[in-house]
Amino acid sequence: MLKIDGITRRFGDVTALDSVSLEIRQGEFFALLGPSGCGKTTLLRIIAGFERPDAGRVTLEGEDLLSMPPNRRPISLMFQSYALFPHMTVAKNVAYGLERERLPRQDVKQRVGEVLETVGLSGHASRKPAQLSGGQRQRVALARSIVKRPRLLLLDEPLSALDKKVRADMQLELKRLQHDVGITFVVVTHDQEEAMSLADRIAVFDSGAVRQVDEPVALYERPKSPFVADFVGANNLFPGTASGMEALKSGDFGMLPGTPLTQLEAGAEALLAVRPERIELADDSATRGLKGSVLDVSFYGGVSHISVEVPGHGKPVLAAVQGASTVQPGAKVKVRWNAEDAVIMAAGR
Amino acid sequence: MLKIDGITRRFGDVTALDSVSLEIRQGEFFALLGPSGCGKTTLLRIIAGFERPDAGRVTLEGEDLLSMPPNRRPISLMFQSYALFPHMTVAKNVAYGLERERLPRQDVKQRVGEVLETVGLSGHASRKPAQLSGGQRQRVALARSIVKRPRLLLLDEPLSALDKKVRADMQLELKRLQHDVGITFVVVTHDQEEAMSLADRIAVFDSGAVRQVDEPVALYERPKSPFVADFVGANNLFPGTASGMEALKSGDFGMLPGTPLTQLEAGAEALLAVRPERIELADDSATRGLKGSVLDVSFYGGVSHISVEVPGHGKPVLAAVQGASTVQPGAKVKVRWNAEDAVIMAAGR
Amino acid sequence: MLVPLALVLSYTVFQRGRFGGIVYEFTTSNFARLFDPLYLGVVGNSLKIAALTTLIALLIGYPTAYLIAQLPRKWKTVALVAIVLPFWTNFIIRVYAWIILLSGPGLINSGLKALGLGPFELLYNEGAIVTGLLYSYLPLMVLPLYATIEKLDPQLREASANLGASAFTTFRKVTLPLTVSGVLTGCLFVFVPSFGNFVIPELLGGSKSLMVGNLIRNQFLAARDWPFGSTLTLALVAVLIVLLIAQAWAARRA
Amino acid sequence: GGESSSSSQGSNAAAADQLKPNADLSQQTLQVTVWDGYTPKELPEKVKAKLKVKDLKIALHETNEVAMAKLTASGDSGIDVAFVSGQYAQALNEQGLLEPIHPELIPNLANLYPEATQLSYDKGNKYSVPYTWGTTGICYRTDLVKAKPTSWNDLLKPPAWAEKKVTMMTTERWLALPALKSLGYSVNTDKDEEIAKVKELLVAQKPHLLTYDDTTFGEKLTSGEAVMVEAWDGWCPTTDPKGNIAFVVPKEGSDLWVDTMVIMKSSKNKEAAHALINYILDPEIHSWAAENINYKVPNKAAMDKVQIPKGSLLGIKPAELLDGESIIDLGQASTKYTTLSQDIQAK
Amino acid sequence: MRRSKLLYVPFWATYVFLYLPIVVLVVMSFNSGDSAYTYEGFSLKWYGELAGNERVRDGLVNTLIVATGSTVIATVLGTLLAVGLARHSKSKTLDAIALMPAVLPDLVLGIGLLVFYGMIQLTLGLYSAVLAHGVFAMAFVAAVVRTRLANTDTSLEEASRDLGAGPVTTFMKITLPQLGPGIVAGALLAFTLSLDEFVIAFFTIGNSDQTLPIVIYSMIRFGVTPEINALAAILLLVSFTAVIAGQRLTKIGESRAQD
Ligand SMILES: Nc1ncnc2c1ncn2[C@@H]1O[C@H](COP(=O)(O)OP(=O)(O)OP(=O)(O)O)[C@@H](O)[C@H]1O
Ligand SMILES: Nc1ncnc2c1ncn2[C@@H]1O[C@H](COP(=O)(O)OP(=O)(O)OP(=O)(O)O)[C@@H](O)[C@H]1O
Ligand SMILES: NCCCCNCCCN
Ligand SMILES: [Mg+2]
Ligand SMILES: [Mg+2]
Repeated sequence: MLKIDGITRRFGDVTALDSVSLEIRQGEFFALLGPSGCGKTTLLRIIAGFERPDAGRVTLEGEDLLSMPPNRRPISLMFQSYALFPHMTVAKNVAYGLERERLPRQDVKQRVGEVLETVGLSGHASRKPAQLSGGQRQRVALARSIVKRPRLLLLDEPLSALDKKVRADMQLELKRLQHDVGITFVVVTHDQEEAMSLADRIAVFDSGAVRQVDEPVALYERPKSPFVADFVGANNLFPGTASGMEALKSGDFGMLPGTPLTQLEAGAEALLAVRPERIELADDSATRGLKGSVLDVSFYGGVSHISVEVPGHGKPVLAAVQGASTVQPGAKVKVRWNAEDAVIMAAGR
Repeated sequence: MLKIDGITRRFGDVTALDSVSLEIRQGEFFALLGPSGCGKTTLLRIIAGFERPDAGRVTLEGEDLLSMPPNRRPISLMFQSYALFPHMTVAKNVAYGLERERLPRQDVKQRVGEVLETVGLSGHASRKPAQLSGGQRQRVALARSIVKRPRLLLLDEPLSALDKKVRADMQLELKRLQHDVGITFVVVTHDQEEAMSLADRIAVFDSGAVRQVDEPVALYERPKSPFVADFVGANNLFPGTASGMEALKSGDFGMLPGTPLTQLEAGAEALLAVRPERIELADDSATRGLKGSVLDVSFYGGVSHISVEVPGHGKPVLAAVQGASTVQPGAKVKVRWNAEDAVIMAAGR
Repeated sequence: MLVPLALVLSYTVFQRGRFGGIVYEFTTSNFARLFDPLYLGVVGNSLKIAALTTLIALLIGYPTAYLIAQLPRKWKTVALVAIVLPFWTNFIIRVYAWIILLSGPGLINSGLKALGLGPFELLYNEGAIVTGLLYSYLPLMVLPLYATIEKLDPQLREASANLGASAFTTFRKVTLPLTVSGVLTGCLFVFVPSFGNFVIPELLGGSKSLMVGNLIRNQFLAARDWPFGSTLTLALVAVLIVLLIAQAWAARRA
Repeated sequence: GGESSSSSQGSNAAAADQLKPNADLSQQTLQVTVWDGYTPKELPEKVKAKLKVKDLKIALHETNEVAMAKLTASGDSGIDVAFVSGQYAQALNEQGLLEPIHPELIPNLANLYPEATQLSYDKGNKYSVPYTWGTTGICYRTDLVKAKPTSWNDLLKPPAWAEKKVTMMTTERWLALPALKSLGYSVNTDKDEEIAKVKELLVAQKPHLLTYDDTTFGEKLTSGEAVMVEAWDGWCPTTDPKGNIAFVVPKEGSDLWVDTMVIMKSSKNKEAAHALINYILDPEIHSWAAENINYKVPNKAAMDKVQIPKGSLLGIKPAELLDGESIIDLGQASTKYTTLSQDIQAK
Repeated sequence: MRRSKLLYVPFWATYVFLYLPIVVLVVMSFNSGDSAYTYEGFSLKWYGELAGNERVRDGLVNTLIVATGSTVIATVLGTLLAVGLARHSKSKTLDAIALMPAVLPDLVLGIGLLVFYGMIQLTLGLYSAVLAHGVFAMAFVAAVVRTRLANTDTSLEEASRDLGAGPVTTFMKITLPQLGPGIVAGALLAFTLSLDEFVIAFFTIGNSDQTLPIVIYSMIRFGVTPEINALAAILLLVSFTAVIAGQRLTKIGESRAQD
């Protein structure tokens, strides 16, 4: 339904967006993922009409969006900085958009009540934004943009200030809106888990350009480029050259098992990526695997990350195991993985 | 070093802090964790001197803090909303605190350069805050407060707007500061993983009161109350009564295996909590376990969450498995766990 | 609005009729007269008096506006209205009140006499002019200052204090730069009418010193030389426009 | 815009409208501008009752200068009759803004002293009719002066006991008057050297003055702030109950000032305007001015009716007044006086 | 945040400075003597005289009409001008021109307007003075509002547009309330300036209409009398009452709005 075509936007000598093209489907939950400063907010602002691109087109169901004033676009944007109206109460803030549609008062009141209930702020309806905590403000901003049920909802980091519980509730709520009301979502998030679990498709951005657009599992398991492999989830990367077989030829470690994603000519520069949770820590005495010693064990609640120093490899190799780990720093181990658990891709971004 | 004693703060009819007492040790990395609106920011603001408590005392190494003007306190606060000076460049913002110490210009310049390097904004030194993205602003705010190397650093959601990569870098940097410079940290975060992996100790807040202060693993594995069990990490909770043995007596399911954390009188109302990663999905034909059917499988990158509807239990039971799961929604399964993987605690908050 | 102005300013190139009025014959002599040392001296004197008035107004107006902006909402309005309330009586009456206060046998001297001091010559000098101007235009300083200070995010001041800045440094480095547009507007509002005032120099200064306003008034009314009066006006406006542009420029930078 | 002043003296009479002696005044509305308190409060009612004009509205001006600005700024100021001083009437006439007086419509002109028809700014009352007249002198506190002033020099070079207790007027022609007279010059001089001499005197005087004051000098005398001031006769409070204030016309001589009534050429109610002036010259009405504003009126019939209170200056005879030199407008040269006044103030 | 005690010195100095002459005026209005300078004893006679003064009454009414009318004009146009300049123009010259009436000597503006009105054959009346004051006060309002606008957050306006509000609604509902204190300050300024303005009013008002300042100017020919002081005292009383009533009303309005 939303077609973004060759959008470019420069700020002085910074190119915030560099000929970005995307197509977002009706009813889809679409996530934008990318490092801080890569142009995500800028793209949303262009779609919403607050920034003019230097080049490119944006159409919504065939209609040219760029020539439409912001208030005519059937789009809601939730601002990364909330942009709550400081002189209005929470209820007034949320009602604002509905009042513009000249809905009967009773309806407005009811819908505002419902949405405040949803975001857990019923008790705060008559407060001013200055009297709210950070997370409460964010929820007001969220409520304000979802209450309108627009055809397209753009959310800029909608849940970044929320704790896991509230966040999970909100995520469910967003999913419900997508399902029941059929809203199309474009969500900016830096939280990969969130993107993974919510989105139908994810676009990974870097320095103003789209690197890959894919479904979550595909993105995670078959990153098309080292950047995506590295950015989406943790990954252990090994450089080398393609061997023409199910392995990478590494200068330091010989042949490393892995599955090429595309046809790679033998000898071409390539990269092998293996996820921490695919790595097995074997006993020092095991026959296969790269020798190393445990550097650090950190507990992340539910999962522990173990970093293993492997001589010859610049960065420590990261392994993830469920629960609290029993390995001790200093322990000698071997790290290994199966060919089907690692991917080999061409080098370059 | 920092002693908070019976601090209470009310805003009209809201009690933001209700007689909070905490002791934070020299060089410690201390995290405040709690739902949105529970009073975290308010506590930091009291420590920094921007809010007066209605009751209570705060001392820093025995010295009464409350009677000291904010600019005399050896404390840096990073504001949740950044509070960057809009009329100053990034470099000026960061230099501000150092200039107040009348450091030689050359030193100021050097330290500003270093810290901007650290937060990855060397290229943005001469921009104004309005020309930065959300995450970039947050990093400026972070840089501004760490560059001073105060004895006590208060950070209010310092990394909430950052992507995983930058966030990991920043986390490392904070750890390094704590180690090398010996700064004491009090960090507010809603990110439990962050709290878990960074903090020496965590205080869990709820509605203005401290629920538990503990080390990460203890907090995760031995929550003292249902609130903490539920709030910190995902958990599956089963209500029932204590049995006086290594099990909970549940009305619907009979005896459920688990380890009581404290001495519980048989028959007292109690709760059993078991982590998703401790749950095993067994075949429908298994002898032990609760019968259920798979409701939903979501992939979070690295780990999959499987929710299982168990008739008789209100909420679906959540199980976590590493990697993409092969179970299909609709499948009949049994969920089970070992007694040592579940904890039993007294009911109530 | 521009038409009346243009109308008057167009007189600058014409001549005074023998008995007043205007003769529509082109001349540049009016501009030549501008550079008479007499007029330059008057301009210098006016600049001095107006600048001094503006400076004092800023020095006491800023803290006042600052504190008003911090008051609870209820008191804010009261304090603000209290600033302008005296001005809802009458300008000339208030000026006369100062005569009562300052004159030889006036209240201040009587008070000082009781203390065994004085009498001092408080009236009919430049000090009295500055006092009168200050009194007349202080609200014009306070109101725009209030409007900008009120908008300042208190967290910025908190951040500054947290970074170790004293109240004064916070003011100098954060509050002031962020309210510079208000400062400039306030200064303009005080400076301009002070610069062009003619009533106060007459009443409180005893007509003993001349300001640009008196000059213009004299040309328009006494000499009935509208062309030269217009020329003086043009010069005045030119000076002020330069200030205005400087103000707009500084405000944009801030 | 302003009116061209190319017209020369006397050309106005020829251009005069033909006025109808029997015009229906009830169709005419009069707008008068006058100093505050210069005409009786109830004048509008009286005029309406007596002359049957539709309406009479009074506007007030503060000074001659301000009245001039309003009268000359646009073609039609909406004013029918204006009260201004003699030299301003002259200037208005020179600019072609005044209607010639039609004597046949003002039979009461006969009430004027003969002297009042020979005033130098308008001999024969061609375009103005005098309303009040008087002179300028030194007004002083009999109890506070060490010696009675007799000469302008007492004011110009104040003795030590009068240091900073002397005021002068600045309305520019009166600023120069004492110096001009003390130097023996004409009050209407336009000679640069004479004006330069005057300037010297006044600059030397400035440091010894309390202040310049055109309006409240009387009050300064009563309060004792000043002991000696330059004053118009009517504004010198010689009738003050304490009886310690006196007025003197210095021996070097002084001026004769006249406040007049003029009819604007732009008036659409000229018949009514004439009728109004005629009515004001009625002794009943005109004597009000002498009794209430302490200025003599040039109307013999009126002055004869007036009870002159003790200490009042109303007793000065027209002949004495005519010793004074009548101030006239000097055309281009009158700006010299503005410049003079500015020069002195700027010092 | 704590405020330095030192700040209170200039704060109170300002109010003392502003009210000292006012106190003098009020005290002197009860003078039984004729002099405005020397207090001779208590009397209300000047208030009695004032009560019978028709011109003062008419003048007061005219002044209020002119001040109210011109404040409305100045506030509306000045605010629009400020917003227009801030949002749609980068020209400093335009900025400067908009402020021109504030920098022109009142005399020049008065005469200029008079000449202009004469040119377009406008008969003078109350409305011509309202217009004249409106023009001149507009510049002040514009400047004050502009000042406040200088660093407002445009994302609020964007949010409003995004929620479906057109430019006009956004202006009314978001921009205006944000500018609130600036507009109030500007309107106060406009009202105050108009109440007190003499020269422009003199030249642009109809011949027989007078505002209070014009009346007072002609009354004080011989200096201030206690009658004038009494007038000032009454004006003050009226102002105080109006302000307090206004406060009450807004408070009632607010508590209503809260329901
Ligand atoms: N100025 C104020 N006036 C009234 N209530 C306030 C004010 N400031 C905070 N509160 C309330 O106090 C409670 C605690 O606020 P606080 O900002 O400390 O929360 P928090 O724990 O930082 O939340 P978050 O994670 O959402 O930022 C909240 O319910 C908030 O609404
Ligand atoms: N007004 C501006 N002037 C100059 N540069 C700007 C401006 N707005 C954004 N930028 C720059 O453009 C780039 C993209 O900014 P954008 O806000 O779109 O990033 P983002 O992807 O939303 O980042 P974040 O996750 O940190 O919010 C950044 O480098 C930023 O510094
Ligand atoms: N208010 C009456 C003023 C009269 C002025 N007459 C002065 C005489 C000199 N023109
Ligand atoms: Mg962003
Ligand atoms: Mg907070």
